[in-house]
Amino acid sequence: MIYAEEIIQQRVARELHPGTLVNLGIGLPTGVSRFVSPEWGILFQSENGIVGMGARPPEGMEDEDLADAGGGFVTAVPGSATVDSAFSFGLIRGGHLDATVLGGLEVDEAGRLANWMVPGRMVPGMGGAMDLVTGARRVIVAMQHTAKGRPKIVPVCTLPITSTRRVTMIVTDMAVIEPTDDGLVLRERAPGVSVEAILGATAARLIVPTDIAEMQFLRIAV
Amino acid sequence: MIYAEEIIQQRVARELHPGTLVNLGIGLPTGVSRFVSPEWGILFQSENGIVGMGARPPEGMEDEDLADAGGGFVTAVPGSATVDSAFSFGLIRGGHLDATVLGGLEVDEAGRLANWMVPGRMVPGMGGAMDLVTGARRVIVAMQHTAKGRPKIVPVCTLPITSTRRVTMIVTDMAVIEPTDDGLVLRERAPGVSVEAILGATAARLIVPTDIAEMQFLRIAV
Amino acid sequence: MKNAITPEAAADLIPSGAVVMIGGFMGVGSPHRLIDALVAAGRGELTIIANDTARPGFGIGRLISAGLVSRVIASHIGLNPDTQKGMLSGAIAVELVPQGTLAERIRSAGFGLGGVLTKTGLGTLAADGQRIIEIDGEEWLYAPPLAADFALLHADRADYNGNLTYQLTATNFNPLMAMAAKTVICEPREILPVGAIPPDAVDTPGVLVDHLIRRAA
Amino acid sequence: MKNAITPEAAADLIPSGAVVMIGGFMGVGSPHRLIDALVAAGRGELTIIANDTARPGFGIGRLISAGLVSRVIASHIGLNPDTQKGMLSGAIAVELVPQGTLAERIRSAGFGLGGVLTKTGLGTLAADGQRIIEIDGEEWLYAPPLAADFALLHADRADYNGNLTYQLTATNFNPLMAMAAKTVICEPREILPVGAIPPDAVDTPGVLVDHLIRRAA
Repeated sequence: MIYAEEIIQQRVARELHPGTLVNLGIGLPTGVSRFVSPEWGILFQSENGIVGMGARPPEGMEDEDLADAGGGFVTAVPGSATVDSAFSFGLIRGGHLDATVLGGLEVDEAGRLANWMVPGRMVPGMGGAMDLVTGARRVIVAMQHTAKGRPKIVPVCTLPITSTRRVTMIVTDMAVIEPTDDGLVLRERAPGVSVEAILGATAARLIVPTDIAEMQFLRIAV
Repeated sequence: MIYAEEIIQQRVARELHPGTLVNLGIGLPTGVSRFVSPEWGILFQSENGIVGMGARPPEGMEDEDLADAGGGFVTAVPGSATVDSAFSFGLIRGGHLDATVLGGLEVDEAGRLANWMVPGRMVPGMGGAMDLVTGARRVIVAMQHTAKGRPKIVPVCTLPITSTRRVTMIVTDMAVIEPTDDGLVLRERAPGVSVEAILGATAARLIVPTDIAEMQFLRIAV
Repeated sequence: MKNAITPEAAADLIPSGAVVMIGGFMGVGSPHRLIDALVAAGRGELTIIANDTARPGFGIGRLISAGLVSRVIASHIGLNPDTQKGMLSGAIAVELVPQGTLAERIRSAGFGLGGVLTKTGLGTLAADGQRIIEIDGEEWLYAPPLAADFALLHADRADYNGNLTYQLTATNFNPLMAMAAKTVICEPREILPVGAIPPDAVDTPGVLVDHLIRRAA
Repeated sequence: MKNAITPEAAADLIPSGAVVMIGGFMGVGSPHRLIDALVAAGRGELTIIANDTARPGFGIGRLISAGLVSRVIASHIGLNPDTQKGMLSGAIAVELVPQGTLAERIRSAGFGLGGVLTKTGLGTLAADGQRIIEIDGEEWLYAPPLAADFALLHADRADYNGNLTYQLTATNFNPLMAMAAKTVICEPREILPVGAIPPDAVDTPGVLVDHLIRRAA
């Protein structure tokens, strides 16, 4: 499982553009930052109000006024900036955020993401997710390919969607998939994973080009 | 003329409430601050972005980053705050400004102010005037009763109005007039000015109660 | 100049049934002493407008756990099972609003604007029963201004004019709520003499603040 | 990290016919060296979005006096007779917008919102030809977002990340315009090493800024 998460995180890291602003969702997406070199000059936004969020501080150096969107302690990198909630979402909605990386419960053939509620069971609220999916220049979904063996990439979302917008890319522990006008296109397979295995774990129709490259990773020390 | 202005300014000063935020328009209204005691704890807003504007600085102590809405140098009182233009008008439009004191070209029987343009001749733009008249809790018009002998208080504004809103009070060198549901009510006359003189200098219909008090002034050293 | 009052005196100002905005994000930047006083005062049937309801027994979660809240307008309640339970059982009416829309709705009320036009939530459950306004052939979701009777804020520093400064991510909704409530009560970490906070450092001008809470004894 | 360029190099980026926002209020908080370089470059047919056009020969007034401006969107032109003459003669198309509405229109574009709903200007000439939207029986004047190709800003301090701070009333429209233009060019008084401006002091995060102007030699 940890290996699966690392595959996803490492592959997503490659998608981030040097010198841009990126928002990583709580959970699996947060770990993407482990595979991002400081040299790339990427600034991480946390929607609760910081541009330039850093790693968790060493024990004893936490500050009660500096947390991420999950309420966990973080640090601020040199050259960071703090903003209020309206400004933070101005950055998101106004297209100033190059990419958001979010977890997903389902993605469907139209590239629509569902990640904020399971009716009658789990109603956490959308938090910043709807703004992020609507406003970021690129939306990257980072999730396990299946949940308890059930495909999460489905013909049509059965859960309430987060936005009608088509996400930019889906990165799972099995594959990289790109939603297009024609539907979901399989772009890459994880190391050692066959196209057949991907098709078997996907409920949605996948367009499969002739050559499916294996995911490549950057060599970043963790 | 200077005496006339002082009458207006002194009388307007009495209308300001201690501990509130007040915006004074450029020109005659600016001079109201001369008759306001620091002890009242009134903060002056200048819509270009300061809450707590102070007097003109002594020669040689001007700062090119600190000016009023006319571009003239000012100071900042202790406990002042600077804000951007959106915030400044949030204060105005959001009802956080207790009073605005503005000059006028005309006021009519509906209590509507015209003070931002003379078509074909003077088109300065409304600047902040429309927001101020629309948003301030109280709008006080401070102006000469006539212009070159022509009444400025008229049945219906001939010039483009600044807002459909009824202003709170009109203070001139001759009178204090209050717009009401029934029309313009004469409330006070300037020292030595008769009700007949006021009626003669006013084109609008004035409601004249039996007792018209003379304007009272506070004794503030200038 | 503003007198600094105790949290208890501030809680006494707030009646049962009040609509109360509370600053903070998962308790970071929330006025914890004020919340404690409000719990102690036992005012009920409160409507709480806030980003979230923190965790059970922490921050706004203390009001939820005490059963004093009948309605919540927030963007996220996922880390407070008590709020979720209250929502599913019907004990608490919960209106979930996308976080950026919530921020703009509060700002809109405080800035005297007529509401928010956003793409966020179009075509989702968040648009259910909401008005869609078409402008030049494009659809926008309309969200109305959101005001309150009281705003309970945290700040880092204040002066006795009521000027406030916030620190790092403890800023969040505090400056927006300072504009949007009839009565604004702030609990700063410290209160400085007037003039000690330079004008450019002030985040919320003191004219917006009605009451400051005294420092802890 | 951003390289600091000369005003001349910045002016070279701006073609004739561009839509250009310029910060400042009667020249206070305007990027004067950038304006001078733009005048020297002689780019014409510019649309200028700004609070005002300052005075003849000063700030934005220099662009007007040089005949380089064909369109102005501003709240006030009263202290620049050249702009007024241009407007009355038809040489310059002038759109006058109430100052608070102008600020919100720019913010609206930069914040990804669909426009502004305001009471300001209702029933006046400012509402001529504008859309009125009724909400719960109340009328609001709709004003569309206002974006630009370029924003030319002044700041007090910058760091090499592009983080900006403004000082006193030189703030005005600068932080709003920093959000609302495709290319943002800022002329700070000084440029500090990254890390020298604390996060709470930053008014405009550097991610919004494309180019910094080098300090004067």
